[in-house]
Amino acid sequence: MAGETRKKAGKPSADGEAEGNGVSAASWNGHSGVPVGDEVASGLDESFIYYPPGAYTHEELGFSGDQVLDMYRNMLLQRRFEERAAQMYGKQKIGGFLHLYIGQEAVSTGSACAMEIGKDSVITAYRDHGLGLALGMTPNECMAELFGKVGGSSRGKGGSMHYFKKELNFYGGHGIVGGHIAVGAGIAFAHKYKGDGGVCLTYLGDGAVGQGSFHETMNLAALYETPCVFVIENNEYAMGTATHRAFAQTDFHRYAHSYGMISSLASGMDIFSVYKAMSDHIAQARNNRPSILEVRTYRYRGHSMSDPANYRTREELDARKEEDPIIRLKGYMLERELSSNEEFDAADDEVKRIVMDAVAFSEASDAPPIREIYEHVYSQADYPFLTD
Amino acid sequence: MAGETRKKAGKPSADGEAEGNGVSAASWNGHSGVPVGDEVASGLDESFIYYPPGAYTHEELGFSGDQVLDMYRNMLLQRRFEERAAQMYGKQKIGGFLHLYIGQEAVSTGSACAMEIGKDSVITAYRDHGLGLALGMTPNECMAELFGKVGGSSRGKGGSMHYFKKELNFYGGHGIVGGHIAVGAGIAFAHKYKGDGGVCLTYLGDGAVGQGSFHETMNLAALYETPCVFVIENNEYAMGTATHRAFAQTDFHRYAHSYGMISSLASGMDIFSVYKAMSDHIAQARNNRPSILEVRTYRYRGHSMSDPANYRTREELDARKEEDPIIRLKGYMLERELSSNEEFDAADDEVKRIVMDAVAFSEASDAPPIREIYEHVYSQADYPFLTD
Amino acid sequence: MAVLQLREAIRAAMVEEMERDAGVFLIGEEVAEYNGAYKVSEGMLDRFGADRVLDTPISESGFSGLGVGAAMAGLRPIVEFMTFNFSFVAFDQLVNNAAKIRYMSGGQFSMPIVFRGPNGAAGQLAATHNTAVESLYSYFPGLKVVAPSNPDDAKGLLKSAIRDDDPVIFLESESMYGLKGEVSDARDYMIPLGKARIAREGADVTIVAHQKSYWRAMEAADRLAEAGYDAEVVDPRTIRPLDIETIAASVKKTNRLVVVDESNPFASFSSEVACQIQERAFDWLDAPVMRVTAKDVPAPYAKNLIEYYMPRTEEIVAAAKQVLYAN
Amino acid sequence: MAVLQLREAIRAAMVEEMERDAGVFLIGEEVAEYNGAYKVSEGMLDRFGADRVLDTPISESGFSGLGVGAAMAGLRPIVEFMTFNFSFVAFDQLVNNAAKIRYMSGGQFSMPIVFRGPNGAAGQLAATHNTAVESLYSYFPGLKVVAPSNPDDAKGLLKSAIRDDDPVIFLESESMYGLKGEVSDARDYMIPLGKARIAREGADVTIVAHQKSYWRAMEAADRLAEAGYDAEVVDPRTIRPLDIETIAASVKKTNRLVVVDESNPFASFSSEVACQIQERAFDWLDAPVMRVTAKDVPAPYAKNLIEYYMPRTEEIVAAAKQVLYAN
Ligand SMILES: Cc1ncc(C[n+]2csc(CCOP(=O)(O)OP(=O)(O)O)c2C)c(N)n1
Ligand SMILES: Cc1ncc(C[n+]2csc(CCOP(=O)(O)OP(=O)(O)O)c2C)c(N)n1
Ligand SMILES: [Mg+2]
Ligand SMILES: [Mg+2]
Repeated sequence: MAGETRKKAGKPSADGEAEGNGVSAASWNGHSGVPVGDEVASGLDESFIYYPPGAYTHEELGFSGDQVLDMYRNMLLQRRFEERAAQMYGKQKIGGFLHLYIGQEAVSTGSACAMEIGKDSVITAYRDHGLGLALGMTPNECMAELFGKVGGSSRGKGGSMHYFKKELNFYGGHGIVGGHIAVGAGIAFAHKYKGDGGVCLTYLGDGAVGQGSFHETMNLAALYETPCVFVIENNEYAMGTATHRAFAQTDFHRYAHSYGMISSLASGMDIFSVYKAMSDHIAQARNNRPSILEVRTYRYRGHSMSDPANYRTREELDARKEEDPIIRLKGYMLERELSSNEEFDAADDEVKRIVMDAVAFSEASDAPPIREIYEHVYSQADYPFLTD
Repeated sequence: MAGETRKKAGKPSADGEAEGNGVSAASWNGHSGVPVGDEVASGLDESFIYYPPGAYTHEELGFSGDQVLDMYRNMLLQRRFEERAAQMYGKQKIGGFLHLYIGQEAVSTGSACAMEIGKDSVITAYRDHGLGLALGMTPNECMAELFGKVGGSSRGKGGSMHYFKKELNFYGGHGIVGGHIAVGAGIAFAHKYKGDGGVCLTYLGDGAVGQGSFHETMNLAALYETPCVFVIENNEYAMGTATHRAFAQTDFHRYAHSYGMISSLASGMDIFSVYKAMSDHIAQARNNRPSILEVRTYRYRGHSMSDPANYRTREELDARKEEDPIIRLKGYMLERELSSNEEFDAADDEVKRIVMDAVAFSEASDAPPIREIYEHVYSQADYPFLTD
Repeated sequence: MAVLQLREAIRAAMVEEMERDAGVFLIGEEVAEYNGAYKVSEGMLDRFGADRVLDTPISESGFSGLGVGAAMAGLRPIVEFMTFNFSFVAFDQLVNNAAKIRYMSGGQFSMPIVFRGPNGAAGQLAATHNTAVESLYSYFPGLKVVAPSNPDDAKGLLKSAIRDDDPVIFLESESMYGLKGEVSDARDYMIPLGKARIAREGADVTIVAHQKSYWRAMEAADRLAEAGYDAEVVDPRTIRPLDIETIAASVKKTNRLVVVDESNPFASFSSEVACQIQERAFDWLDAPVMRVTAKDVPAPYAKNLIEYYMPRTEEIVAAAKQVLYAN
Repeated sequence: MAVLQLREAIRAAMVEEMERDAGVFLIGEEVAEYNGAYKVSEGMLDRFGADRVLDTPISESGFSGLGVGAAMAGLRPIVEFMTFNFSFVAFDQLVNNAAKIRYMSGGQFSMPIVFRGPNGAAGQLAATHNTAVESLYSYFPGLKVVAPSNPDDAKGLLKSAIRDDDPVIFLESESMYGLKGEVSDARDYMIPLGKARIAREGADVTIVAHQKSYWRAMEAADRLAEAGYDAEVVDPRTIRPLDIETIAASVKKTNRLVVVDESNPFASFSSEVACQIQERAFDWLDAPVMRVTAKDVPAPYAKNLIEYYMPRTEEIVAAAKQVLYAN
């Protein structure tokens, strides 16, 4: 296993630390053996693990054909759910911001397969439908939340950006870019504090790496050795900004070295690559080794519904659609005869029906009663709000 | 020259960027030649330059004996000034926080010698007396500021933490840890924008590296190629926290690699090492190459006047005092017969007199008139303050 | 005069000032190649080039601080927040550095910087994306806070803000960017900061309201007129410094005041106006100052809830009738 | 009862709650090995070990966010800011995450977290280290804000805050840490949040004041008594929710109100009290509500200026005499 080839454990600079300043005080008194003014090679382990697409088979990973079909169905559910949500947005059944995950489904589903749902925790940003559905939130509660109805997961208070599901240890759904990264480290901290064996998967976009909270959290997580995997979903853009226009150095997994953390680079278009990488990283996290996993993916839609995505070419988009994680998995399965076309058709129909049901459920669900505006602000039941 | 041995120019990851994601999309289709799941060596240039103590002579660096004596005198001025300030603090002539720079004087004086004062800019945190005096602020205005008198550099409004001197391009003196780092990048940005050829030296402590603003600023500076040198004065402690207790990875110069920036490690106890490193880094900055220079130094006093510094041993402190930058330079000069004991005595007397004069000046200077409380809040002369 | 959208008026102010002064530049997320998240800066990259119209990484604290440094060094940065909700990760830069460096340096360094972007609620954006920030920033001496309600004011006030040597928090409104109005095209059209505007004269009750709330107040004034009450509407335009003289003069005429403010109520702009007016016009007030604000809760997502959350015209009418003892 | 310093009372509350509930932990800069920058947490590392008393890097945003996550996951973090001035680099974590996650999740996640540390001015610390933050945080629905004025209240309120399932901003005072007072040692000594305390009864004028200002107000009351005026002093103790009932009842008795608050004046706690009281007790007020606050400027360094900057006893006396028409 790739994970076993790692030579690193804990903090690689631990030796330096013992001497205080890394270079010991004593060595400063006179020449220290290093040629003056010369370049010095870094003593850090700068390696990373690479999980390319097409490198793993389901047998190697221990999946049955049925399990692979489940993966397919789960990715498809996210896709169809969001396509329908986009349509409902057009009909003004849904308001506010709607950020679609379409194209990134291998990341959510691959992760969900690698973790122990209910024991482990997940937190992400506003592009949260895919992870919510992959973890097992119902399409009904997800769609109703978009509709702003009481049947929604947050009773209509949160909307698209704020899916939460406590029973599934799904900690949201957060709108301030970078604002949830440290929260993820805190959830991981709690797993360790309680000794419950769980780990926290913290997802963030490439754009979020620009925030100071990223740096603070990596250092804190590494220092406290919290059981956390930081998954950077690098979909190449933050709104209209391509990574190379926002970062002086765009290999995000490499930031790990500043914190003595382990890191990998995986394909986000191949669910098996995601699964394998996540499994390895989760295993590290269970030993209190936090890490950074950069996943290279792509979003097919605009940033949000109002974004025509003029910052990329048709050709680029088309090229990336060639890698579509759902089509790719279907191709894999057909090639290996894991499922028949009939089975795919049945899965498609089932998913379509589930999504239509979710729409019907959401239409039928009530808008929250006005008095609920004062509920869930405080746990205190008799909080004296200022009301006129 | 060490600077010339650098092989790096601009952003080392520029090649990767051209392909968008660093690893090109095409390479994902099938195995990319890299052994699956294996460790991959970092493609980044992880080297740094090393400026140890005792490696440079004044002749090599082009200094005359008189100039070296000036350096000595300047460091001594800072030392005596602060010793006297501490005494005045004890007498309650000075209030608030007083953070002494004692032990770190080679950094300020070495820097001041390497830069073009008036053309280049400087910004630092609250431990700012040393840099202020090294840049040419008068001991009178510096001491009077500590006394909270109108004769002070900020007319008594700023105090110890907030030295500023516009004519010297000294931008302060800032109290929020990490809060001034981005400001430094902005000053450098303005140098480039105006094309005036100046660079900005931004000083920060080891503790400030923990703040997110450090990360945001390094990326911004590298991305915009601002003419800035970020000098990390690693004095091993942030208040009572030794670096290894706050950072998972304590070689601060190595953070530069995350941003494709050049970096060095220099001794802060040898003024020649500081001078050489600063000169090289300033030369890079003049070509719009921002960089990180980590200087290893030590503060002999507590963090502030109220800190007994129980977190370190007497032995540690004594060992570090062996490296005292002032004694070290004096030893160098005596050994090479650059100055006689008489000249040192004269210098000592002169410095002592200057500092006593500064105290006398400060005593004599008036407290600011009460109406000045409303001055300098706004440039607008008739701003309508809320007054009762 | 030309009819411009609010976004166009803001752009016009920036363009004119950038043409006039080479030290003015615009920096923020998506302001350049994307032409602005809300198209405020459309075309400005083409016009001024990448040295003066700069896209940033998502690093509000970093680029705000960069702006502060550039301002200290003599440039005149315009820092755009995609929305002011995101200024909270840069809060320290605004309230400590921008607001206080002039003071701490004894007046040595000026701070000619403008932070601008949309403020307050913009529909179903939920709790973190709907915060009104005027109360928070106006708390800090050292800052100026401007909040125009129409394109003409926006242009005149923004030009003043850009030329001002003090840091200005310039608050726009996402849901008003498309609002059209006559805008002066005089090159030196400047509206001084700190001067309120009497938008509608009336004798019976004063309504103070800015930005979006201003439009609700004007609607309420129409409805009150139908009911036979003559409301005076004062648009403060600048929150700090506040033109309390103009408001107080109005109240001394009408003897009644309603403050409309989409801030949450506690320790807010509306509290301040009520506090100052009861102090300055105590003997003239025939009823307590009433306020109509956003509800005392975080902003909810659901359509019906967020509509209820915001100050509504009928609430203003009701408050006015209450101070008129007309119920 | 024992006589404790304020810092000891705070420590006692933390120690007792940590002994009672294994989910309570303390995190912040220098809280462990250094025993606290102001020695509030002295001895706690030895007592509870490094898993429950944690030193942090200088990363306020990071460790505040970590606290938020831990609270969501069921722990009860006490996050210490060395001073609340430094909370401004963590502002977003407090006002968006801590304050709003319960709401956005439709009540799924509680937020049992306390952020505590010194608030407001502490002498010649200059502009960035002397900010009073109660007005800013109390603006946000979702937060509770507590500001005790004496050791006993501090202990009882902090214990309530730690057991509270809502996020509490608990404001202490650097210059009051050495203040001594009788403190209850009952293990379950809890003072409910949101209840004001009538510290001194009087018939002529009400003075509302918390924390340091409370002590100035008590001095002023003594001086007023010498001049023949009987002041009632109300210590709100909790800023949000504010016990306006108690204040209003007092004003209905005395017909006069002075609010003392070391916040800067604009859009502050004092504005809010004045606003609410003129609304609730309009017919009882014989004079406008007056306030005595920090001056409308950043905090200066010089000794004479910072002394003038702060609300002073003689200003309170003068304000009280003014509302008493005694000048
Ligand atoms: C602090 C903050 N700044 C700006 C925004 C506006 N914004 C929302 S999403 C986004 C882009 C984020 O990109 P990335 O992290 O790559 O995630 P992706 O959208 O690609 O999933 C921006 C700038 C925000 N929500 N919060
Ligand atoms: C944001 C913020 N947090 C905490 C503090 C309190 N504080 C002042 S100095 C300091 C230590 C800084 O250490 P370092 O950066 O290494 O600088 P040094 O004091 O060693 O020069 C701390 C924690 C502060 N001023 N600002
Ligand atoms: Mg992205
Ligand atoms: Mg240090």
